[in-house]
Amino acid sequence: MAKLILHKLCKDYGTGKPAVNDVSLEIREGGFLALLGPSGCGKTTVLRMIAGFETPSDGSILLGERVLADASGVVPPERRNMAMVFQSYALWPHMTVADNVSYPLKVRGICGQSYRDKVMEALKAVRLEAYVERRPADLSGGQRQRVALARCLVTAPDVVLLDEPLANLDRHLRQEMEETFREFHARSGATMVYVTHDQAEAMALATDVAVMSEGRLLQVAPPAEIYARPEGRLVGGLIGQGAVMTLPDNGGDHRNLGWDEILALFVDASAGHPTMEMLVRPQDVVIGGSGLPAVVEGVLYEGERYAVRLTLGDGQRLRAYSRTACAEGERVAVIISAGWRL
Amino acid sequence: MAKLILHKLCKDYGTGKPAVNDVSLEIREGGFLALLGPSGCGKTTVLRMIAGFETPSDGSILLGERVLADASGVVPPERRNMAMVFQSYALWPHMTVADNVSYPLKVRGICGQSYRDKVMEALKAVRLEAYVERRPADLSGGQRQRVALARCLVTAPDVVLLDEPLANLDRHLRQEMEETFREFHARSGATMVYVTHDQAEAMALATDVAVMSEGRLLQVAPPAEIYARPEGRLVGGLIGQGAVMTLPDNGGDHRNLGWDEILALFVDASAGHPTMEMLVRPQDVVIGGSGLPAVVEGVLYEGERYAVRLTLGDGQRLRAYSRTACAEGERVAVIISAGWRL
Amino acid sequence: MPQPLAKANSQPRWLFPFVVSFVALLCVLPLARLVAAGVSTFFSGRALDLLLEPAVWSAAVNTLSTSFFGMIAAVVIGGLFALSLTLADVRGKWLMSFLFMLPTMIPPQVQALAWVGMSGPSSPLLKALGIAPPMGSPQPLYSVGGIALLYGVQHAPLVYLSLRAGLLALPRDGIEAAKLAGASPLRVLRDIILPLSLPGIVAGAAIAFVSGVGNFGIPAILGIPAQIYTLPTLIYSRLASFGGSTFGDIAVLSAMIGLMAVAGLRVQERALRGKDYRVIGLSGAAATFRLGRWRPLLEALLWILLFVMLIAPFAALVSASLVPAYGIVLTLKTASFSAYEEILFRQNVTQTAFANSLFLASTTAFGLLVIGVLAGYTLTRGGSRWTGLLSAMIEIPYALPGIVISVAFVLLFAAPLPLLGVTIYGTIWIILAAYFASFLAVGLKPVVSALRQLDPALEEAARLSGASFYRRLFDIIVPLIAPAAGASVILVFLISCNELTVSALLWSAGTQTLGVAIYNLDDSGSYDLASALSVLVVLMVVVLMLLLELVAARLPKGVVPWRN
Amino acid sequence: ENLVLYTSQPNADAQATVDGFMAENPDIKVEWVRDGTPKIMAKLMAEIEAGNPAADVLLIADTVTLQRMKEAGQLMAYKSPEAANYDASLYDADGAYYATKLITTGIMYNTAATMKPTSWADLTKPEAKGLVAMPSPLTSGAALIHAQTLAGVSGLGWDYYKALQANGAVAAGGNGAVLKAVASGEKAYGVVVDYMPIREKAKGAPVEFVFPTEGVSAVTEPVAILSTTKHAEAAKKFVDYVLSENGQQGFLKLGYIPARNGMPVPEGFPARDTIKVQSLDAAAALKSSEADLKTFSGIFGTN
Ligand SMILES: Nc1ncnc2c1ncn2[C@@H]1O[C@H](COP(=O)(O)OP(=O)(O)OP(=O)(O)O)[C@@H](O)[C@H]1O
Ligand SMILES: Nc1ncnc2c1ncn2[C@@H]1O[C@H](COP(=O)(O)OP(=O)(O)OP(=O)(O)O)[C@@H](O)[C@H]1O
Ligand SMILES: [Mg+2]
Ligand SMILES: [Mg+2]
Repeated sequence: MAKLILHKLCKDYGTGKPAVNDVSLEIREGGFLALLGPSGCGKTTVLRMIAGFETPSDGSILLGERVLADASGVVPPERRNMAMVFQSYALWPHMTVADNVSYPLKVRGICGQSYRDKVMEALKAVRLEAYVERRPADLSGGQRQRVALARCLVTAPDVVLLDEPLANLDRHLRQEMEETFREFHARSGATMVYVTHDQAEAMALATDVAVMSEGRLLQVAPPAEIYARPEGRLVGGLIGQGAVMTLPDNGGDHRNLGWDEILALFVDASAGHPTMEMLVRPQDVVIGGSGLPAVVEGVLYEGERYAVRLTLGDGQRLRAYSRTACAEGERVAVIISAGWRL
Repeated sequence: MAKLILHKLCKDYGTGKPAVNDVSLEIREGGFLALLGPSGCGKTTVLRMIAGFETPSDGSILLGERVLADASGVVPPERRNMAMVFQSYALWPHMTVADNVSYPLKVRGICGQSYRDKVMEALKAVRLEAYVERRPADLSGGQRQRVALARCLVTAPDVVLLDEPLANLDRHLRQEMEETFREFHARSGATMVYVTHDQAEAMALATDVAVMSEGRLLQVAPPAEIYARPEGRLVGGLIGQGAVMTLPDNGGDHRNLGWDEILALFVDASAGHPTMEMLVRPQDVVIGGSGLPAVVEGVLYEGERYAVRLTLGDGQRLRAYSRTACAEGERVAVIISAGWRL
Repeated sequence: MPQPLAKANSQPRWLFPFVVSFVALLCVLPLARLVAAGVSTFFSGRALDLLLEPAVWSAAVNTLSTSFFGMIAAVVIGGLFALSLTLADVRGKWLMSFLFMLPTMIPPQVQALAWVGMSGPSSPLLKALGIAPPMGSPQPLYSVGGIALLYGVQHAPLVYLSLRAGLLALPRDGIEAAKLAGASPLRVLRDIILPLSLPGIVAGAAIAFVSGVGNFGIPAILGIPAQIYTLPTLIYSRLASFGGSTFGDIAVLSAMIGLMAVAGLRVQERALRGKDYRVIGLSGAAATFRLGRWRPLLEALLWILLFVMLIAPFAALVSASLVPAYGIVLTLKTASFSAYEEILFRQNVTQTAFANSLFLASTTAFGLLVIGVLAGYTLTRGGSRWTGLLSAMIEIPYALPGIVISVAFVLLFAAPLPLLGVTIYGTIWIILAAYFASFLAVGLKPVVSALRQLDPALEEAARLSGASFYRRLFDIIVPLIAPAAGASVILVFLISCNELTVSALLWSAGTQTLGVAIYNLDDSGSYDLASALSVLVVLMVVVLMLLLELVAARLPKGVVPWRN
Repeated sequence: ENLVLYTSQPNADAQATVDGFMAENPDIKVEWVRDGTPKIMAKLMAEIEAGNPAADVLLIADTVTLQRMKEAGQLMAYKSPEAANYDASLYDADGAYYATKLITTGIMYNTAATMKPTSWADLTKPEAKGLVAMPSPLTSGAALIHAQTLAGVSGLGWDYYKALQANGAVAAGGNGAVLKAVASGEKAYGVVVDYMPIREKAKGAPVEFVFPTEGVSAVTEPVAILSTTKHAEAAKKFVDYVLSENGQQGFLKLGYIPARNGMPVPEGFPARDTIKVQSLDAAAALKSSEADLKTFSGIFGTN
């Protein structure tokens, strides 16, 4: 196991806009990187380059000292000892579930008891022991995804690439699977790269979170840090459910703003100051009390609580949580107890 | 538009266990039903029977007065005026994005300006205006899913079937798409059936939530009701992130339990009473104060807060939220401020 | 309110009966008529006599063994080309796949003669190298192995076309997943690519096998000198001494061939049964393998094969057309274009034959595409118990030697049609009908295997869009199986373009086909004219293929087999 | 009025015959179909079986085949006035068929061959070992008649065929195949019908043809009228024409030996009286043909 290094990686499919643009990233030995970003931002393309399915248009990929891909050539995927869960699962329709899962072992020439044990273990981990003899076409969507998962985890790869591996699973299975990943990671020490749309999942699993947008890497940091200190509007908007507000710049140099400061900025708003952007997370917005006047735009029932969309007097939008239902169009007062200057 | 009625619907693929077993359900005219349930519980199969791809082994399906399927025959899908987002998207690889999306219109003989408008509108709604000329193979996973969505929403179907339509989209797009669904639903008055693993999504969108497990329908109710008054262990475990605890039955007849009552039950625990099950949601578990002693089993960073897994003295498990980090193995005291007798 | 259908079947109610009646009319009825004609033989005990003749059994064994080994050879050669040209990064794909289509166009007997000429005492090549065996030394091709080898050469393009369509439908991510699992390219080939394209391979192998069973030209030239008779040559020799029991004999021998074809079909079904080839999700983007230092080697191998299969026999053909008589050595002095002059400007049969064959071949090719798609759809989607029987009925006519089919058609159609009172005998329509019957199996096979690989959800999505059966067919299914449909059209076109034995008995004045014209010229000793006409036919096909190339950009992807 | 002729003459010959006839009978139009004997017989038999034969007149193969058809009642008896000019052995006494020409089977050799054969017996010499090709009676009607004829010649007989087999001769395909094998030098000697090598030689091919001293067999390409004809008068005219001096002259021009008495031979042939033709009794040959085929197959191991 060694560091996985992406150096100035680019990929252009020839569509005019590069799919991946100048991405440089180091994933430490045995690290667990979550790759976040909006749909179409190039996450899958990055994984495919790491796996060796696409040749980078520029830049290089290294695993420790070993050059996997650069201008002079590429190591073919079969010699990279990696495993991947494809976004499209990529199951082999002519093989049974058991054959699909055991194939990487067979290729490595593993057989006998340890082979059977490993396969059963992997199938148990994804709760598919009862489906060994089925063909992928006769499985439900989530079951297919689990087969892909089992196939990925059955060997001991150096690098594991997971492309939205839990998208089709229910919450319970998801939690179990997250647990499985964590165990697998701890046990095997493999470097994991995990693409997901689910920010909570990323936070829960990863040692580092990377955020991409339109082919570029915006920020890489540990989960708590990226949550607490997002860089720029895009990352701020993506991590957590925060709203980004534009306020006059008070020129202060600390970035964590309290209610008093925020209130002061609102009062200032009319002046011709230069502006700045501030990220406000919904849990920092308290409805009630004597705050800023706002109108309820929409209310979403989330079970545990209501997610409320608010519009302030100056037309800016906010999101807040409330344990009680509000009516649409209701006028309320809000206190913004914390904000983060982007 | 009319009521969609499933009557004692069964489907057996001949695998020994029926995939759908005796499901009876009425979806009111213009209703929005969310279908929840663990992976492999038969959700897709129900949709496929509604669409007409599978013949029920037993039971019938009615749209208003019209029998869509029963023992005597089946109306073929092409005459049902329904639309569906397939879990596997089922895009036509030989057509461009625009062709894929416009196909249902073409089949209906719609052309001219209104045709072009509708296609562009649908593509705009899923943010794919820039990709009209691409082929599905050259799109990212989420983009493909959005094409499937646009194709589904481009016509005015009587019934819209959505099979995990947002599984591959990021949170922002997801919210936008939810908004689109809501608008579409309000505008067209179509009956929508929405399969999802994401309980929050279901709660946010649906007028009714149905929970399935192992082919059977467990409960159908409006979101708030199903959240507040889940029936049985399975529904309780599925909706919200609650933990299910086993406690002695105090024989009381109200189901909402407060801290005092719960505490009393814990004190009682040793007696040979018959037992009952109680659902405890994490937001009702408060760490700190002078409650029951518990040990922190695991802590997950979720950004906004930490999700904490706790074990009580008697080995039962609980989940709680905490805004501050706890250490694994830490001993804490918890108060269970509310519980729901299942 | 629309009437509920009996089943949630995706096919319209008329489809199965339509296909069944088509097959019954064109495939079953003529053969039934033949059996009826021979029925007295059956009861007179002659059938038993025939079955007790060792000659019949040795012919049956020869037929089976030559066809079987021929099939293996065809699968090896065709498979090699299909895999190299669709999956590997060899250079000159366009030219190679273009040329690879052509051996089918060289009539089997010409192909056989060319090979005999190439390898025997008279071989110009061997003579030039000074290693020609002395006059009269045994010819190695006059053997079961030789016949099988030529079957392989002749039928390799059929396997190629059919397999190629299967390879184009492979899911790219499935191959990638296997590579990432650590499988070397060869393992990927063995474990993923070949099993997934099995329907295509099996279809190609079946066509090759059945073509071998029914082939007359090659065993006639390579087999008879070595006393190796196959059932078709045996049937032919029975026809030479036509007697009262001949119909009975043909019927019995045909039944044996029919049984072989059905047995072959069984094997084919067995090979495919219980497996799933439906590609889930997106397919189509073919993966390529980088060959690295193996590339020049493979390319050399492919070119050598092409040389031996196409260029050498074609050169033999050209040289035969340039010398005035057989056995004269071609030199600048002896060469003359008089044969071409004669063929092009003096023989008016040439024009007629070109017109007829083009009409017959294109009508058959496109007609069978329509019928093949419809029949393929019923066979793959309809869960009817009769589909097995139906496929057998489709298979048998192709396996029978053309002459048997044509005898059957004469028997059935020589008299005016009942009710209508007109006769199609003696017109071009009877040839067309016979072509439809014989080549349905060829047109159908690639289409069926492509339908097997199709993700059913793609059609379901179209149904839910409201598309009727016809719309789905046109908009979704046919474009999706375009490579197979293209293969089917091209296969049928090529085969019917130089077809001989079916039309041999069915033609009459004005309805000669190219095959008949070539055969008659050859048979009456005008080898130079026959060769010249064959050369012209090959050139015509090349021109047609080039024309196709011009419109290729507007056809669905993958239809034209030499474009990648 | 359209007369339909089924013939196994080569294309050009068939056309010439028909043209000649139509020149004399402008009111009769003749459509003709030509094919190898086995195929044209198969076609005809199938038509007869279907009850609607298209042909009126046959100009086909050999007397044995027509004898068989006569016995099956498929031929019309017609006594042509021209018969007087023919050897009685060349036509059927009942008038069912008439020989039109003599196509003899002799020996051809490649000019590169070491031995110049003059008799059938030469082919069994060691010089010819493995170098002889002949048509198979299983494929060619002429070859069967040839075998039956030689089998009846004293001094040759079936023993001759055994000797041929022992000398490595192969019985392969039809006459065309033999011609190709010898002309291309694959074999040195061939048993073959006369006109093919003689024509090829004229075109410059390296082959020679000899009429062996023991005599040659001949097929006679007889003409006959089908009993089902609807154009009996025209058909009779056709028969008369083919047998007439003019018609026979036409065959002569095409390079065949006319069957009519007192006609010359084509260029490249020795004088008619130097060619010894061994005759064959059609009725007897027909009866024994199955047995003869078996005998032949037995010798050459085609079983
Ligand atoms: N084969 C291709 N040819 C051309 N463009 C492509 C191809 N594959 C992907 N793209 C484009 O490249 C961009 C990045 O694609 P990629 O699949 O990496 O996105 P992603 O981040 O994985 O998105 P998602 O979350 O939707 O799966 C997209 O805009 C997509 O349209
Ligand atoms: N074609 C089939 N043949 C046999 N069994 C099938 C077939 N399709 C689905 N099943 C089985 O039926 C059950 C229900 O499948 P279904 O696809 O309806 O599940 P689902 O609720 O949609 O699950 P998911 O959330 O994973 O998509 C599963 O156990 C599955 O294995
Ligand atoms: Mg992706
Ligand atoms: Mg599903």
